[in-house]
Amino acid sequence: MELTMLYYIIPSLIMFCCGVYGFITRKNMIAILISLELMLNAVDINFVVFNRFLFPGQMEGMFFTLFAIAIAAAETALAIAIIINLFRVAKNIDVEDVNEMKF
Amino acid sequence: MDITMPLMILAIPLGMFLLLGLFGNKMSHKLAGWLGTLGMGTALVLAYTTAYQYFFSGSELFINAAGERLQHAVFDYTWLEFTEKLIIKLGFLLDPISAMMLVVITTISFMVHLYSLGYMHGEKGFQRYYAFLSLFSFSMLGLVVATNIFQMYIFWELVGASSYLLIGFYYTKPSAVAASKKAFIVTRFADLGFLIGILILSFYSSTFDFVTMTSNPQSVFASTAGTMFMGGSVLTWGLVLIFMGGMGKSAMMPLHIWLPDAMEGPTPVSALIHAATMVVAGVFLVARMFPVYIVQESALEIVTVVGALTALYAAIVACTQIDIKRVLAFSTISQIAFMVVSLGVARPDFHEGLGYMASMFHLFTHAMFKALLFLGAGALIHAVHSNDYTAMGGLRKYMPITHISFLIGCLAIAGIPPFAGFFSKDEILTAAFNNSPLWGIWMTGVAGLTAFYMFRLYYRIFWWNNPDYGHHTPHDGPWTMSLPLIILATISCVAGFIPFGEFVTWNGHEYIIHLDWTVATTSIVVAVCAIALATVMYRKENAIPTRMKNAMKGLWTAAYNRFYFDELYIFITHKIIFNLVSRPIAWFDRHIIDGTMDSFATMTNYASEKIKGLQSGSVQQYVWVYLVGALLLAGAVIVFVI
Amino acid sequence: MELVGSIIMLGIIVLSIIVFSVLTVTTRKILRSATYLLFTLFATAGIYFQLDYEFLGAVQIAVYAGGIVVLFVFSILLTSRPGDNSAKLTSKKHVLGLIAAVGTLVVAGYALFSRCTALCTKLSPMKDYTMDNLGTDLLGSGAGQYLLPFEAISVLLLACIIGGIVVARKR
Amino acid sequence: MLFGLNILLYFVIIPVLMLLGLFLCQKDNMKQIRTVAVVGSTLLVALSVYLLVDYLALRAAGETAQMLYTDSWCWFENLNINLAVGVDGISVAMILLSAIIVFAGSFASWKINPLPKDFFLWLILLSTGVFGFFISIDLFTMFMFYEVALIPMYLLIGLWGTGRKEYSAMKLTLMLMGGSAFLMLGLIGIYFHSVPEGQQLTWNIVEIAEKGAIPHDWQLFLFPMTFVGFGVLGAMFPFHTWSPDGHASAPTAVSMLHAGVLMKLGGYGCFRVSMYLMPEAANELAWIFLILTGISVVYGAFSACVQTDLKYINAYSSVSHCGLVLFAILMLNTTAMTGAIMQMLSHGLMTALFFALIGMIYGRTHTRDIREMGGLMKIMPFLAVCYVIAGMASLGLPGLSGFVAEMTIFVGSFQHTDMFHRVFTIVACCSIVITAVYILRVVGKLLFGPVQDEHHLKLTDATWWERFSAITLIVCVAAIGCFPNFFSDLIKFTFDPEFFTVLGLIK
Repeated sequence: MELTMLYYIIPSLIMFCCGVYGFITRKNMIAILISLELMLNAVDINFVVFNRFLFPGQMEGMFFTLFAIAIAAAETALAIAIIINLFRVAKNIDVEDVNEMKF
Repeated sequence: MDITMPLMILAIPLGMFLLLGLFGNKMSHKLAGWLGTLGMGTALVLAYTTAYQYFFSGSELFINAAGERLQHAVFDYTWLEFTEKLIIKLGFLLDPISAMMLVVITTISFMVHLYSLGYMHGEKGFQRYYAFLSLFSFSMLGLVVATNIFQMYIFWELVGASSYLLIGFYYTKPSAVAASKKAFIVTRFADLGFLIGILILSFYSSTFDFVTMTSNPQSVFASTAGTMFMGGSVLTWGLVLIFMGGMGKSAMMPLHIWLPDAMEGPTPVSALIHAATMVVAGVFLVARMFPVYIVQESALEIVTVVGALTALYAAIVACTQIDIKRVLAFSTISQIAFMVVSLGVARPDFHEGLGYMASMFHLFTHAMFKALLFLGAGALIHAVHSNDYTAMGGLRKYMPITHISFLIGCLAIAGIPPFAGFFSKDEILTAAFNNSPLWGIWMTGVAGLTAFYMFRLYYRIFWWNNPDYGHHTPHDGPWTMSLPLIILATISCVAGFIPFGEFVTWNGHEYIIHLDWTVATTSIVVAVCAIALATVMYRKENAIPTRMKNAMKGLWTAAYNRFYFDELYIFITHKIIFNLVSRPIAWFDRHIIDGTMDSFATMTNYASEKIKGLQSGSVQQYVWVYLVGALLLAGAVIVFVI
Repeated sequence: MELVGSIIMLGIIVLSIIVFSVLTVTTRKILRSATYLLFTLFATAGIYFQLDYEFLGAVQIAVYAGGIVVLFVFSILLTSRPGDNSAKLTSKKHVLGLIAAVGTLVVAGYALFSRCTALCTKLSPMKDYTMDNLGTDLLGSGAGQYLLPFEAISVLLLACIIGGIVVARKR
Repeated sequence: MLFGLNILLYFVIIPVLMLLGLFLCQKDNMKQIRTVAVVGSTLLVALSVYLLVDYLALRAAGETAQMLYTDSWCWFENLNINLAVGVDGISVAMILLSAIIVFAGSFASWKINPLPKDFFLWLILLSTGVFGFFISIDLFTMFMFYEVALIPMYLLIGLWGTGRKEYSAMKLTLMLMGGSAFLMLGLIGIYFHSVPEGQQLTWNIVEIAEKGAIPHDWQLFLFPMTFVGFGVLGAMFPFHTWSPDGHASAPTAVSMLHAGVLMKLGGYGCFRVSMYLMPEAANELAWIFLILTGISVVYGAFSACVQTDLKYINAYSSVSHCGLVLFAILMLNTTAMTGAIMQMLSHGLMTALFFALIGMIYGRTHTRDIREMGGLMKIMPFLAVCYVIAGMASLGLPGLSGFVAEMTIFVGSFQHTDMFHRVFTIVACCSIVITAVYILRVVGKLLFGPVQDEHHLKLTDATWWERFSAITLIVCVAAIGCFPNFFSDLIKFTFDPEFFTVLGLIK
């Protein structure tokens, strides 16, 4: 048995699908954010895997992932700040209940 | 010829209308009345002078070497230019019939002006009344001197409008308002025919001008040949439609229904407009176009049939009415129908178109004696304060002047020599017999009926019984009312001796009237019999009329209800036009057309309401939609592209 | 047998990624969800290590597992009471989510298996890449070097810090 | 030239100055507001009379160019959009009409309430658009002014109206905007085909007509677009339903201006843009619109017969009369088209008079339902007499304007060689009877007969400004009716087949 790219791509795909599922179904904003992290992570894996298998001599994929992680961190921090602020105002962080700004 | 005088004939009444209409309410009644009468008097003098000049000056403008009377346009201003050929001009055409009409109109109008001073004394809106009278006189004079058919149409409409205003003079009375509305709309409907007729004729002849049209109709209307429309030649259609205009104004069946109701107006107005002048406009119109009509004899036959039916119908109805003005109104319809028949039976190959001359002659005499009768009726109504003869009786003692003049009027209309009506009616009957014995006998019968219903009226008013008049003993009116009666009575006595044929014939050639004694004797015998019958039935109060009525109940009821023409019209207008056309259209407009427009708005609203849901603000929904969209796209790319 | 070792290693990693990912999105307790996420992230780091990106793996553990998840946990603790279960999913939402997820799986999987020829690429040796190279690449401005993004990220992080404070501060 | 500036520009400058003057007025100072309105509108009337005289003098001096006082200033070079002005007899007549109605309208809204200042501001803005439209010969500028004239209507009806005013304002604006959409499309289409391949595109009407370069296929598309676009404003069936609701809700002066002038924009646009620029399509497609407008004429009249609201009656009568305008334009001959323009003048004045009177009556009785009124002749004789005169003008009494206009149309239309057209003319003629029915019905119920409501006995007759407004209009109506040839000649010049190529197409 050889370790081909397939074995890396499949879990990444499943992880992404889980992220999608979670993002769409969850109500809690933090849970949504978590699902988002899953998706991001799946994409990161893909970058790395493609870089490693197809272009072993270069480092673009790795760097991209590096930056993606940094940005993800920033984004999460900001999102959580917003969520907490929202919680203070609305005492609730369910997306469906927070629709004051709708329309 | 100098244009000042003809111009003034038109300008004075118009000026009076403007003066009295704009500043009338600042004047006293007396001033306004006399101003109007004086104006009309001046116009009368001018018109007489003009007519005199036309007939007797012998100027080559008016009569050529062969003794033919000519048509002469004294002036003809361009008023509105449609195309190079189709031009409406306002002019003044002098020819035998217009000169004759000038005399008739100014005479009657002056009499009515004078009479109204007494009759309308103290009425509210006296100035307005005189203003309208002046407007009417102006329009009527303009109508008869029209040089072209469109000028005639213009004044035709104006007389219609002034008639509307005068019928509705007592505007607070709903019946008067309704009558005026009816008169206007019915004649408007007829005018529609007139207008279409004008359009058709002018389309083929490229002219409005009477002289051009009538001088050589064969070639002017040559282009109509062969053009058929629904089984009739175009020229027939045009002429019949023009005659339809005449039917409206002259109250021919079935467009007569407005005239009896028009009696709601003041009585002098009825005398002027609805007996002597405006209602003969239709006859005048056909006479004006007569040279064109004889090109197309089928049109003339239609004219005859309409006239004959109307004459009989109106005479029968007149026998049953109890409102004296209505009786006179139906008598007017019947007499005008005589003139129409006379025109219809006139053929150029018989005695220089005798029927034409007879028609005009009858128009002239009828105007005089019918105005006399109406003014007499006015005096009676003024005295008794009622329109119904049931409220009258035995009045000969109280109102001698009215009595005598009314009697003269009745004799004249019944056709007893030597009164005016005899001569003109006799010519008509001669012409009718010449055309076809059917029309001759028919019209003689109608003449007999005329004598009967007129004397029925006469006896019921002046004999019959002596009701109690209480404190208000009826008496003759003031001199302003009596004088016109006397004058008109005199004219009615002598007018028959005017050698009318020397003045008026269809082609301008002189024609010496000679009585056809067979016809004359017949008609005199018939008239005398009818008068005798009326004398038996109505001279003293008795039960014969009631028995007669019961004997012919069906006929009597139908005639009393004017053979249900009004009901028919009400049915057509209210039930059909209003309920079956207008209301559905209005409904259609509100609900279908407008509904469609509104539904666009509603649909837009609905759609945006729906689309609004998509913009829910729910990120999850966005993601889902985005993702599904992206997947579909990706799937499509994978399957179809890669 | 190094190969067998890496296969086993990979098997464990793949399995845990799948299991924990699924658990992350299906558990009804939010705190557990965060914990499962942590495991998923660790497994991901494992992949990085296995593919010889040690630095990336370290960053993954430090930033994600160490930073972000802690942030999650704190915020969860701040916003929910212990014992709170998220409400049961409505079936409609459930179905929608499943459609999207399975759809993605099918489309991507189909694309992968039917069209992607590179799937069977084997792991080839990587050229030696030391921390030295990495530092140079990160701070150099030549071709294949990332000074500009690096600076941009720094500014972004700064902005985030300030933004986070501004948004979350008590008024 | 007048004071060194093209005379036509003053028709835009004066309203703009009026707007400035109104801005400076105090909010509720009626005196100042009236002064500005009256002085401005008087100036406009004087200027338009001067223009008429000057125009006639130029023509008498042998000026044969189609448009006089032409001038052009480019204001958007990329698309070659100019403020191009120029007038012919028709525009002069229309400008005169607008000036008179604005004048009468200012008097009719003497006591407008509330917010008099804002009312006049919007009203004057509207008239700016109207004047601008009539002096422009650049399609784009024309369209711009057209929109300027339409939009204030929304506020004027929505704020100062009566009854279901918001609904009506919305409906009117939306329907007219819908028309504008078609129109815009048509105008842009014309622009892109205005000249033969390779030349500089132009919006200038005269140039486009001279070049005659719009391809036949495009004409077939663009003609209906522009005709319907303008036709909506001209109340063409079935796009007329804004008119009853809009008029019924609008305040007096706005009804006057709208029926009197704005609806004329539609008719004017129809022949100035659609017929004039696309003669071939006009010739080919005329029959479709002829049917529609023929329906308008009869249909409007029948609808008016059963209405009970005075303004509805008048609005439907406007549908009928304006239908006649478009009907005549489509007849494609000089006489009928002259008649159409005369009808526009006549209908403008007459309807303005009607709406002014209805406004005055409504201001007293507070009802417009004819069933609730009666015998007004006794109570307010002046208004009643004016109403009768307006009615007579409407049903075509000779001596008033309606008659000459209608007769010119009928005679002109009947000269068409095609049987179809002549039969349709006869159908349209029927409207004169129906018009008489509904006019006399109203006159009989409203003015004559016994007084219906005792409270009405206390009402007063017209005030001096109301009399002034009504008399102005009546004098104009009578002037056209008595001296039609003057106006006919003024108009006819434009319909010379040399300029108006569509007329040359009919054999």
